[in-house]
Amino acid sequence: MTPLAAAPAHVATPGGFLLVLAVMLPVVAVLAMLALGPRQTARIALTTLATGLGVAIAIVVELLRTGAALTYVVGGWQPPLGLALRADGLSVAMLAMTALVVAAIGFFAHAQHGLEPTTRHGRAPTTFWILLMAVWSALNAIFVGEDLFNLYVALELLTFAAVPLVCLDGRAETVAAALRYLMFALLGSLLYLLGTALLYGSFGTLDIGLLSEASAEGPGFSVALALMIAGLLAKAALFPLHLWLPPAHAGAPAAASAVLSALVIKAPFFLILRLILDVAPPQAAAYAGQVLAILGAASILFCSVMALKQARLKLMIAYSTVAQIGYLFIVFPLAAGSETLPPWGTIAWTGGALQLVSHALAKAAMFLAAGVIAEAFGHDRISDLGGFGRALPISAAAFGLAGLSLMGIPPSGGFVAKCLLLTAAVIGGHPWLAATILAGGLLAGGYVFRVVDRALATPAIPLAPRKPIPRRLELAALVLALAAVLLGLVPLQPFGFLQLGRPDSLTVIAP
Amino acid sequence: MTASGLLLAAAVLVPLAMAACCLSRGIRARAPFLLAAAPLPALLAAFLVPDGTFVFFPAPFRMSLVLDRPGAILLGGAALLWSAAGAFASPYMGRKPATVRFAVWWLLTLAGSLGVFIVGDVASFYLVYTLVSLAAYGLIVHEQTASAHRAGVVYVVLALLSEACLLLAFVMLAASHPDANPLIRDVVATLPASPMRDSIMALLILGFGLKMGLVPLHIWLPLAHPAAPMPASAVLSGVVVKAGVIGLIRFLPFETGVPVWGTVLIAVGIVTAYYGVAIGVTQTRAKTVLAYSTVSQMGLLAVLIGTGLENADTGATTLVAYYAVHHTLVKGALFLAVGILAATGGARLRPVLLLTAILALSLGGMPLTSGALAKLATKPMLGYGALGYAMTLAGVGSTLLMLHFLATVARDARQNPEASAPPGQVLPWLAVAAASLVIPWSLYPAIAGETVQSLFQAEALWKLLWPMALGGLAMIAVSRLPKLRGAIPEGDIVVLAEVGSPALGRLILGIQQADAALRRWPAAGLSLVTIAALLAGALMLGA
Amino acid sequence: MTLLLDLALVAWLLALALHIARVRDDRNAIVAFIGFGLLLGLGWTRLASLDVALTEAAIGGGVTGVLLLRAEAHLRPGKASGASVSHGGKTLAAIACAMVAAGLALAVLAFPSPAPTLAPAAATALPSTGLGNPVTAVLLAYRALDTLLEKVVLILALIGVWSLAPDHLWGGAPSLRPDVVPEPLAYLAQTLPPFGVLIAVYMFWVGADAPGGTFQGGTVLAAMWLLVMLARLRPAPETRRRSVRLVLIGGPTLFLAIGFLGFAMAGGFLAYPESIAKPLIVGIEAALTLSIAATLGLLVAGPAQTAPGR
Amino acid sequence: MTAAWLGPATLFGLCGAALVGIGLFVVITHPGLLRRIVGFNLLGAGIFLVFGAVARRGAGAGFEGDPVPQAMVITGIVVAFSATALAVALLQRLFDLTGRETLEAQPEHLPRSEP
Repeated sequence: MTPLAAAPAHVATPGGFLLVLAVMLPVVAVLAMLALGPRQTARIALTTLATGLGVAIAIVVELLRTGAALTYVVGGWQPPLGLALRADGLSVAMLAMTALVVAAIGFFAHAQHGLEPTTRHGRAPTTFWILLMAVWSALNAIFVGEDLFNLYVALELLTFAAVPLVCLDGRAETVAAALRYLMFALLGSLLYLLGTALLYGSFGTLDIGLLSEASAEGPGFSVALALMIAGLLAKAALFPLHLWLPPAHAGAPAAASAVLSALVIKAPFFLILRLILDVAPPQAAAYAGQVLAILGAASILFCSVMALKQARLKLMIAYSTVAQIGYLFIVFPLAAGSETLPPWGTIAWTGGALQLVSHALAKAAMFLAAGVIAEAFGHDRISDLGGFGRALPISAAAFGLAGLSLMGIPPSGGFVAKCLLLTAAVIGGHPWLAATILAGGLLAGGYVFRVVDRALATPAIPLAPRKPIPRRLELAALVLALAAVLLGLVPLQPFGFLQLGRPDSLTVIAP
Repeated sequence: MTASGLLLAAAVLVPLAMAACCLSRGIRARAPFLLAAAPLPALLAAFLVPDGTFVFFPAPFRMSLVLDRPGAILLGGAALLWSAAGAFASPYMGRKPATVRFAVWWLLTLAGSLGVFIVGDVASFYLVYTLVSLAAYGLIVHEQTASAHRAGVVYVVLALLSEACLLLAFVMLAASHPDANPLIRDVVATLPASPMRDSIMALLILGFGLKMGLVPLHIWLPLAHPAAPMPASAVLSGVVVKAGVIGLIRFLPFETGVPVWGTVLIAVGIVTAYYGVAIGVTQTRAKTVLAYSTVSQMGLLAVLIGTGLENADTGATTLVAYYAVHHTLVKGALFLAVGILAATGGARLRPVLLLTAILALSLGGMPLTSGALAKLATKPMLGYGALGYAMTLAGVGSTLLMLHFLATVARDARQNPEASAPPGQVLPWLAVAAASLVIPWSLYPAIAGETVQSLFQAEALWKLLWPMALGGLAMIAVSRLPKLRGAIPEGDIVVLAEVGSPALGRLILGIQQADAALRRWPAAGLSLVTIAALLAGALMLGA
Repeated sequence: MTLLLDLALVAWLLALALHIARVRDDRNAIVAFIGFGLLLGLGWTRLASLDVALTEAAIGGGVTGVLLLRAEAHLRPGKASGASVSHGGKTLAAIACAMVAAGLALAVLAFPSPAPTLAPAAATALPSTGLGNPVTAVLLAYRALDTLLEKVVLILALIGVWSLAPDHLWGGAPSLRPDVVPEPLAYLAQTLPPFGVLIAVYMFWVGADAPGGTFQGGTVLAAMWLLVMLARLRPAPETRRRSVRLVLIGGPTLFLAIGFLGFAMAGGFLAYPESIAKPLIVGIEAALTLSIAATLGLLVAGPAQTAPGR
Repeated sequence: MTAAWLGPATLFGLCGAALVGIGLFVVITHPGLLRRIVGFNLLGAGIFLVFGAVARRGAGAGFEGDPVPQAMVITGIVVAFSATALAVALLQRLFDLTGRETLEAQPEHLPRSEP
């Protein structure tokens, strides 16, 4: 391969600098928070949330305006020597989703910190804001990164920001959960790094665009991809690699749980998607997709049953996350595409993306609602929550609406997603996947209704909050849940936005 | 958009808007009074909007509304019962804080249950069908008793199962269609030629049959209907089960017919009709008896639908709707009657009992009642062969079951103190009872194609009377068997299902143990390496 | 001859790794690991990579070693009571790990020849950075975004470590508490730092053109600081102090600021105008060296253990 | 041929592969968390050696190695150190709170006691 090929792999687009802003803005916030100290932290965070949301909107507008992917070549150094950032329709959807969810969670966290005026500039709130910003930066970097090593650094940044979130309250079991999370994520990162070493050794580049054009041969390539995907699976907590997720996501403070469950685990999935779709040769991708789909289906069934049996609300939601992640992995065989239809033209592609986004919204809403419940009653044992619907009607409604999306009940984004996936399974002749999707929906119905049933109950002694819960604390969850429901208005067909910036011919991925 | 279109849309949107208004504190206090008014747009639409009206709401709603003959008949009856039951509910439920919640669930269920009669596209049908299914849960568990709780759980499990079957069926139906959300009539036209025809038919019958309560999927019905407050029981048993009926009417290809599946429906229907009676006579609670009667009546409807499907008879749908609206009004009135009888005693008891008896025997086909009209109207369709006799025999069963019901309510009311139900409850009841007579009579000529005079002929009367007499004899025989009473628990074979729960518990325990084992660090580490190896193998295979 | 030397080195490395895997005592394993790190540094020189060799020796062996030894001393009172993996499980794991190693070896042997490389591209672009050391050029110019994000990673790790302090101690000072300061340590701490600082400055300064650079220099500085703190010559600073925080973020902030200036001056983020590329990069390196030293030192020092003064 | 085949690049690459195997084994099977952290470092060292082999093979243009993977290793070492520091801090905190230095046999499934 000639370095600095005549035709550059990436051509910067005018709006590309927005991607730099999306990645770097939260970093600026982190540095400013450290420089200005705890008293200014919340203010900096809120400003950044607003600005970042603006950047995300600008990126969406720019993508829609140009109809092509946004690209930026950092420092003007063309890959393979340098780094490029690129955002196509899917990436932009992820960026926008992240900005929305982070903003809602920030709003919630600000309201919650306000409840304890004595500690609002203390350790946990200050650290939370810094970590939230870092998570955001890392997520954006992952969604726009084009270089696999750059993505490794971003993944590590994500891990290092996510792990301390788990043990913000400092209880022993959350420290244990954080440690377990860190160690398993580290194992995953190292496998991923090993894969990049092999890829670089084989191709002399880690740029995804250049790799997809390279002739993929030799055992090194397969071993490298397998290691990277396996490493990412460990971070995505797909069954049976979910050992760390339930204690970590259930133990973290509500706002942190929402970030972790809604956003953080989506990043490794997104990278797996890119590896399978953009790097692996189609036939190999098809076989690997089968393996991933089997794990995904197992995840759906197994962890839904586990969710059904959890005594604690947050553990139930955490297990539900593992189950819902499974849906993302059964997309691979469904969105395999064909000679005439690229994967991103299939309904399963839209379905998968929609599942990702609506799960993020719904799960964040659920964890925030659970946070309000824990804040109000001091515990989250489902059996002792009888009648919480009367005490916290908004949170109960948010939980129920988010539940609709998880169960795949109309009108909701989750329904459209599951309907599209089911259609793809029926058309593509995957009866077992169709059955799994339906069974998963049933089991989700079971665990959501367990909670809804408690919400509607009228115990002899009415449940009373131990402290007043301000309305604004409950609002974030409701807004997210409503957003998940509104996603149900997306038409039941391949969604053009998600195909923007993708090659529309098959020349790139044809064998 | 035309005025008819707006009215049709209002039928669904007004109740939904009212439910949303209950978020406001001021309106919330008046919520119970909304209940009677909420179905009025639908009632108007049923009478005023001409048959065949079609409205389409463009994206992002993509909802189309259709009013056809069967839909209009069912919509009118349902709206009437909802309105009356709503009027009945506001004094019945009183001014408790829980009443507001009840009102919200009521309005949501109402919107869904009326919606299923008028939506025209697949996705919207699924939407409103789900709405009625899930919102009804709130009505069932409203009283928060242990039995309501159990009923709610069984109901939700089966409702979700029904949803799952239907979703798959709809997806299969729409899969071959270019538009992702086609009109129901378009996809149904392609159904007979679909390569997945048999799977789709099986799923449709399973899904809608569950909602109708066809044996053996009826188990939720005798648990759920009696558990709800009285007016809710009336609409659950009277209207909500009809969501299954309209589903079958809409989604089965009556134009071309599918004889095999027609036969299946007939067989299931007959079994259900007899089974409901057989279990019903062993029950001791009036509401449960009525619920089993609903099961039995839904069996009869299934037979009618099956016959239409077998003979590719498009006219069957109107007859089915006619029979169904009779059942809607009568069953609704009967449930309300149970509520009224419970509050009535002394001298007032006799007239109330008398009207209740007339309503009850109407289900058995007493001459001059709506039941008689329904039976006579559907008779030609069934023919005079074995099927006709089987249906007549089912009528005997209905009479038996209704006599048992009358005996039960009479016994229960005997001890009541001297009192009368408040007029706020009696008037709605009387209205439904009157409607149950008037509406079938006024529709009869158009539906059956016969004059009303033909009903008074001796032959017609005899056709109705001898099964009733037989039913009476059967009642005498049954009442000699005291052991029968209470012999079978409510929900009959759900008990069998619950016997299987230890095995299920063991399975779940196994899953929990497996989870604990897999989540140990060394096991997870090994899994990770194994998955990496598997992936490498898969990738090499394809490279 | 060199092959024999390499073989011996590799054999020694593997023997040490196996020793670490099998030995019962944690302290023994950590001491072996420190030796392993130094040997590995030697190995890196055999791979003709002095930059990495210095980094590995300083961070991989040195600072990591100190960190682990301190942790071992802290944890010694409660010895492992965890359930050991069964014999069968160990065998299974051994087979799986051997499989991974074998697959990896296969992949290493199957690397294409001639090897793909970016060395020519790096060489071609080197003049426009004004630097002589290509590794520094990669780190601070070609792939500067990696380095910038990695600096954030370091800071985040420190935030994570600090967040583990109990609420009332947060913002206070960490303590590196050997109960008795050994005589030689105190002596070293008094005499070594001036030389260490000199070496660090030299390393950072030559880093632009010869092996060495910010990491190596920063690590040496950090080591000197740790020595001083360990010998109790100077206490560890309170983590809430603004000066500490400013030093921590100084490097990354300058890096980021010059990166953003690139928009105005060089037509893009993290681009340097060719004429002043070298001074800019050396300036960033200087600030980064200090920040890295502070971060590494505080990472080893751990979370606050005394309450912040009022 | 053999000399080229067994040059330092390949030799240390294979050494890296073996170190990855050993490190992985320690990480998966050792119950002690501190040792597990050491195992991670062994695993990382192995990976970096593979990078080093790649870099050495890529010698050219007057450089004795490809500077890009060398720079990646330097970045990687710093990240690995950060990870070690965070893990050690978590471990010490866990030990301070519970007196344990293992994660197994934790009653996570049981409802937690209320503060």
